[in-house]
This record gives sequence, structure tokens and C-alpha cells, in this order.
Amino acid sequence: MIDKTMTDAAAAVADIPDGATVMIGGFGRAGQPVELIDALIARGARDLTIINNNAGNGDTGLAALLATGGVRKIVCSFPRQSDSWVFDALYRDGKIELELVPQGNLAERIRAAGAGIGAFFSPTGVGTELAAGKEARTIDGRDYVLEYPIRADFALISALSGDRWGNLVYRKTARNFGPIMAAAAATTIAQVDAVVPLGSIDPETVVTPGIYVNRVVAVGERRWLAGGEFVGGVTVEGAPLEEASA
Amino acid sequence: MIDKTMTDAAAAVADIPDGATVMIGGFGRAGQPVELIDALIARGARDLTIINNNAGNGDTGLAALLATGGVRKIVCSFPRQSDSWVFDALYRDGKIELELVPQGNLAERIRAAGAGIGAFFSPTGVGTELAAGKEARTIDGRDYVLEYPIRADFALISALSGDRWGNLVYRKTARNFGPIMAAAAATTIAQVDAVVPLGSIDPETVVTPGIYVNRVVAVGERRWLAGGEFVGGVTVEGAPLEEASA
Amino acid sequence: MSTRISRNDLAAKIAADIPEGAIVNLGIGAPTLVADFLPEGLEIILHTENGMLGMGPQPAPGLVDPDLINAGKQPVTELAGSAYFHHADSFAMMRGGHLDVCVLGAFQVSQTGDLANWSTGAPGAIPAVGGAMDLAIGAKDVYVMTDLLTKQGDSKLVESCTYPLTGVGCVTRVYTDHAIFDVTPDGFRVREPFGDNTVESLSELIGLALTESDAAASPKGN
Amino acid sequence: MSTRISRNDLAAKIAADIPEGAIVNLGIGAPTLVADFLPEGLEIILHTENGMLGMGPQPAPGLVDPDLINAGKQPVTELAGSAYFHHADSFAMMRGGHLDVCVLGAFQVSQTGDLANWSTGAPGAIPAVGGAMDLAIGAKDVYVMTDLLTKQGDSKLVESCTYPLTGVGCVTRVYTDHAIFDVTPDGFRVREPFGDNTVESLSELIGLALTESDAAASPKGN
Repeated sequence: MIDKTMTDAAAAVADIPDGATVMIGGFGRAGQPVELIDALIARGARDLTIINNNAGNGDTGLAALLATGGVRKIVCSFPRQSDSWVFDALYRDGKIELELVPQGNLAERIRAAGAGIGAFFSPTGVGTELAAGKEARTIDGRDYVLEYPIRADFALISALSGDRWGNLVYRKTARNFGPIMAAAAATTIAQVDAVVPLGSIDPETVVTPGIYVNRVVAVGERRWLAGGEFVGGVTVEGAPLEEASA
Repeated sequence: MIDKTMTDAAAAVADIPDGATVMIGGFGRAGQPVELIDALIARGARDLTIINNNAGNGDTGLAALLATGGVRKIVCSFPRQSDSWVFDALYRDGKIELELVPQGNLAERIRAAGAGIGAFFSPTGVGTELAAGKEARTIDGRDYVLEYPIRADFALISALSGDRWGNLVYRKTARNFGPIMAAAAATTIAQVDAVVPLGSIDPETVVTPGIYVNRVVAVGERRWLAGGEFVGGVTVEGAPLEEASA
Repeated sequence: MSTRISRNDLAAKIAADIPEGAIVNLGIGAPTLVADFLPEGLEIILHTENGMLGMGPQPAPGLVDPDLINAGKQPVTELAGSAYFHHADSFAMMRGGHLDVCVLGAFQVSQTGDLANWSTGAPGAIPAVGGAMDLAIGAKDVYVMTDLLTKQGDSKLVESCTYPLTGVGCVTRVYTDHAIFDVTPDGFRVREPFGDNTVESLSELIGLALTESDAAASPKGN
Repeated sequence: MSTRISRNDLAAKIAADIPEGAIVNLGIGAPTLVADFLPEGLEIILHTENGMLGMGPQPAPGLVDPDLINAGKQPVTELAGSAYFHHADSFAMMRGGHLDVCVLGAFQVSQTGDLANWSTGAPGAIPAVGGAMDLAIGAKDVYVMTDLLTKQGDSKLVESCTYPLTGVGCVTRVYTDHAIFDVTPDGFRVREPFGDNTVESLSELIGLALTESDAAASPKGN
């Protein structure tokens, strides 16, 4: 029997070594695999390269990981946000390396890694300093630069539910980078609200087939859901309204 | 109000001109938009370039279109089949041009057209005669050839159901080339078993978002379905068993 | 003398130019205001690059869904007909030319349509580009929404950009608080001057030669 | 003298070498036989390039669903845990190296692992390649299932292919009716000779030098 489920997040990330390149899903807070990140923090891996769209929000999740000092480099499109103070301080102190990639090139380069594409000509960034030094070419009258795949040793992603084969479905805009990162990493670890029985996900609606997923960890339903359905009553950060208004 | 639905297949294909490049969805018979093809035959367009995985089966659908002599060239991966006699005869008589493309390159080139990729390095076909003359490159120790997008003026595809914004869902392996062709053509025409009210397709399960679809035509439910659910009782060609055994 | 319109009035002008059925991406910041002025009853489909078409307005207080946000990471809602997809599919929509309109902010726009809106190039500043470069090259019409002048009084419409570029020759129209400009092969053309602005006064204000569109000559008949 | 095993026995040999959890694509023709011999109770996930993982066996007569076919355009079924996806996603799985095993037929396999299986290059023949070239480069292990000799008695294992290539250096193992061969940097290595075949007799039969694996030396201990 194929069973990719694991009992807890700590076990799921236990073999992520120092120096690993780790993709972390999410766009801002939506889809960020906070429980897996917390487990990675507890593991204490150092010298990591992290690939994410952003560079952390507030003091939790990816921001907390950065705060440990265990991240050598981050590859992202939009590090500077209103609540990215952890990254901001590290960057200004020269304690973290930043590779800035336009968001669409970031997504397509991750997709290329999973899809076995050696490189591709993208029109994004042409003529800008983010394309400086890249191979350029005009094809059918449009200008392009050559972009290479972005791979990772591990991907940590978050989905709504998954089965023991690793099939995943997501929820709303929390889907974002999950499906492409799952395909681009040697080992993909998915946290899900709940593990569901094999066969209970309609094959027409599987977003990430299990072929891309190595480990599935149930972390429990988010507080703004009930049975997978939104019930409201939180801030955009996911804090209960009573806390937020306190 | 956005309403992409059209009353019949004839109206949907009425502006496909002589000389057009037309993508036709389907893998063999599964997902082949037979009613749209019939309408295109009735329209009588000539000098067409057709892009499909195959080159027709039996005497219906794409095969019937080829039989009209209105197709100048076909781009496909697998023309020769047990029931491809229409194409076979045209080809042997020198009456149709064939561009043979490995199936994965065909799919990825169509995807590249829809995704705004200028060209991409593919490992498929390297060292074979189908890559002869193509730009080659070794990247990270793996050999690739450069492949260019395949675009079309029109795409004719088949889906299970669609709404008036053009959102589509497919059924089982009839999905195949539909989603990527929809994005790669200037004008995409989808036949569906049924048009459903806007909002009745779960946004999580939309496979082709309406952004890629220009026209939607309801052609009625296939005889092996009832309310979208399989009820059995046909051959793989879709003929009722009583006919097949007659 | 009236030479400027409010940001809300400008957002309304942009909204009025968007036809029914258009697929539109509204950039972070002021451009999001445009959503509030889209005509009631017309179906215009909003795309957000974090994976959604058919985005609806902000939720009511207490109904915030943290899994449902826009590119500015603000809570939004879903409309009937919406669809979710992953990030590569979302940016394929832009890059592939499937969006009709995007509306972006700007530091500078050059008379050849170059856009600078992601970095002032200031030393020590933390760079962040997000989806700006993809949006710039990824819609049939790229509209810029901006004040015409910086707080220091410099024109944001320039002969050539001095800030780092976001995209080359990508802007088709600039909506400013003083006037609407089309980017043409002959440089900026005044499409609609607001209040007491004239082609001549605008040209003097920004230090660039301007042409006049038929629309500008008789704005009411536009 | 017994020198050949049946096609079914060969399919069973291949099936026995596929571990639980493997993602496997079985090519059109003889390789599809392997599905019938996969061990009961082990979960092995079949991929079909026309957009499905978790493919099940043929349907019962009268339960043919024309929307549910395999790459050979034969009716199949879906298992619990299956998933559908479009053609570009399906071939991305292959090209991206996510399949563990594919099993293909062959006209020729060279001792460096080149595969020829799509065209004999005969004048007037209608060429058709399908997904063969993608499969050839797209699985961690590419197994070939074939008779060792053609009907004319020529070896399909060759020094270098004379038929048009499907892929270069892609084959890892060849299952024939006479023996199983691994493709190694030193050429073909006999993994398991069947019946009365020996490394020496096989070498003589196909006209190529062969090496012997430890497994071949004691096949029972494999």
C-alpha cells in the first residue's frame, strides 16, 4: 500500500539538511505552510536557500524562519512589504542574500524545472536591469531573454486536503505556487488541513497529482473553516476578530 | 452581460476562412469536437492547416474533414492508425502535407503559444531525425533542441459543460488537448454537452477559464451519459452496443 | 483655476473607458480604486495575478477569508463565474497576451511608452518587483494611473526614464490628474485635458512637445 | 532445447521487477500486457500520456466509456486515487523525470542504449511517432520489451541502430524472449538468461560481446 502520510510535521522535515535549497509555497500568508516552517525552525537547519514569492510577513512562518539566521539566501519577487521587518533588517545588515526575480519568471522558471524544460525565452524583464547579462533574442519581432529552471531539494507547500497517494486540492487563492513547486523539488512535503480517504477526491478536480508529492502531513483545519467551508470571523492574517479588536 | 453562447455550430464556425490554421482538440475520438467539425465541413473552407494529435479515425469527424480535400496540411504526432484510411490515401496520393511532431513537443509548443513563451529547449527528439536542423544546446549536462510555439487562428474543442463566460470543465481523458489549444488560438470555439448557468461550476474545478474561450455551443449530451454521469452501453467509438453487435 | 481632478474622479475616468467583457488587472495601490467605479450592471472580469479570474469586491467586515486575497494581499470575494488557477497559469495569461487592460502606477513614463514603476534606484532601498514587469508586457492595453507631477514638481512624463525600467515601450495610455495622454509613435498625445489645462499649458508644464487628439479638441464629443 | 519464453511470461518478468509505488507508463502494444501481471495487492500507478494517472484495467463488456481511453485508444477504467490532467501537464510529467518506469517496444536497441522503435525508414511508409520520443527520454528507467530476433532472424540488439532513432542512450534494460539485458557503460550485460541460453550462446546469437551480471551467474539468488 502506498502511504505518503506522516504523523507529524517534525518527522516530515527531519531530513532537510544544512545547505538545502527549499521552496516554500504561499503568496504572502495565503498558502504559506506555517506548521512545516515551524518544524523546519525546530529542526534548526542552517545555510538554507529559500524560494518564495515574498520574504516573510510579520513574525510568524517564513519571517520566523528568517529570524533564526538559518537562511543564507532568498529568491523571491517581492520582499519589501509593510510587514516584512524581519527580512528588511537582515538585508540592511547584509545578513541575507537576495535574488530578485520578476514574479512571472519566478513562476515559469519553477514550472520549467518540473516540466523538464532546459530553458525558455521570456518577454518579461526585457530591457530592464533584472535582465542584464541574460541572453537576448528577437523571435517573430518580439524581444525575449533566456531564463533557466529553478529547482529545489525540498518543497514545503500547503493544501486543503490530500490523500495517501499525495493527491492534493487547494482552497481559493491559497493555491498559488503550491502546484508548480510540488513538481520542481526532489522531495515535496505537503501540509493539509486533513488527510482524506483515497478515492474521495474527484479525479477531475485533483490539482496536484500524487506523482509530485512525497509526504503528506495533516495539521488540522484552519480556524476560519468548518468542514472545509468558510465561516468567517477572522482578519486577513487569520487571527480571530475578537483578538484583532482587543 | 457577457454571453459567449451561440445557438448552433454553423454560426460558431461561420467566419473560419480559407487558408486558416485550425487546432482541433481530441486524442483519437475522445474529445474530438465532431459537431463543430461537421459544421466546418458544411461551411466548406479550403486550404486549411489542421493541428491535431492524430489524422482522423474512421469516416467521421476529422477524417470526414480530410475527405473533403479542404485540408492542405496537418500537424500531428500520430497519423497512422488502424482506422486512418482517409488520411493514408490522401498522403500516399501526395494530396496532403504532413508535419510530424513528437506528442510532448506538440503539446508543449501549443502550451508555449498560449503562455507567451518565445521558444524553449526540449530534451525530446534530441539526436533523432525529427530534431534535424534544429538549434541544439547542452544545459547542465543534458542535451536539448529549441522548439517554437504553435499558434492557430481558431481552435475547435469539446468539453463537458460550459457557462456563458466560457468557463469549461471536461470529462475524463477527453480533456487532453482542449485546455492548451483554447489558450493558443486567436479565436476558441468550444462545443459542450450543455451550457450551465454562470456560477454553477465550482471555481476550484474550472479547467479552462473563460478568458481563453470566445464561443460556446451546446450540442447535447452524448448517448453514453445521463446528467453527465456515465451509464455505459456503447463501443469505444460511442456507437450503441445494439448497433455495434448488429 | 482648476487644473487637477481627484484620484477618485480619475479612477472613474479609467473605469468609464473599460468596455464590458474586458479582462482587467488592477495593479497594487491607486489602480485598485478603479474597481469601485466600474459601471454597475456591466460585466468586467478582474484578474489577480495570485491565481484568480472573476474577483469581487472587499468582503463585509467579519467575513474576511484569508485564503482569498488579491495581489495587494487584501481580502476580496469571488463572483459567480470565477476561477482559480496556479501561479504559472496565472502569469501565462498575462505573458500570452490574454488580458485586455492592466492599470499600473508609475514613477515615470517615457514618450516611447517605457515604464518605470518598481524602483527609484535609491541606494540602500530594498528592491521589490513583484508582478510589475509581467503586467507591463502582459496586457493588450497598459494604462498608467498617476499624478502628472511628483511632490517635487517634476514631470512623471519624460523624454526617457531615469529610474530603472519596468518595461520597454509598453504603456499605451497615461491617466493623470491633469489630463489623459495616449502614447503614440509621435510621443504623447493629449487625449483629454482636465479643467483649465490645454495642450499648450501641459506642454509647458512637463517640458515636452505634445500633439492633440481629435478627442481632446472636442472632449464632450468623445 | 528451451531458448525462449512466451510473451506472457516475459510480461510477468517485467511486472515482477516493478516495485510498489512506482509510476509506470506502458507503451502501446505488447508492453500493455505487463498490466495483467502486476502483483495483486501491490499499488502501482499507471500513467497514460493522454492525461491520466491511476488507470485501471479494461472495463467489463457493455461498460465502455469512450471518454476514458488509454494511449492505445483502448477503453480503460479509473481507480480510486486517479487524476486527470491536460496533455501539456501529462508530458511535463515525463519530460520532467517524474515517471519511474516506462516499458516500450523496439525495432532495435544499441549497446549504448539508443532506441529505434518508431520508424523503419521504409520508403513510402507513413511516419507516426506519437509519444515514443517523450517516453524514451522521460522515465528514470526505460525498459524495452521485445523479441530478441526479428522474424528474419536479425538481432534487435545491435552495435548501433540502423533504423531512425527514437532516443539516444535512453534504454536501461531490455527484456527479450531469450534473456534480460542491462545496458551498461560496457555494453549489454546479461541479467538473466532464460532456459538453455548462456552468456556465450547469446553472444554468438546476436554477434555482440556480452558481460555477465552477478544476478545472471546465479539467477535464483536474484
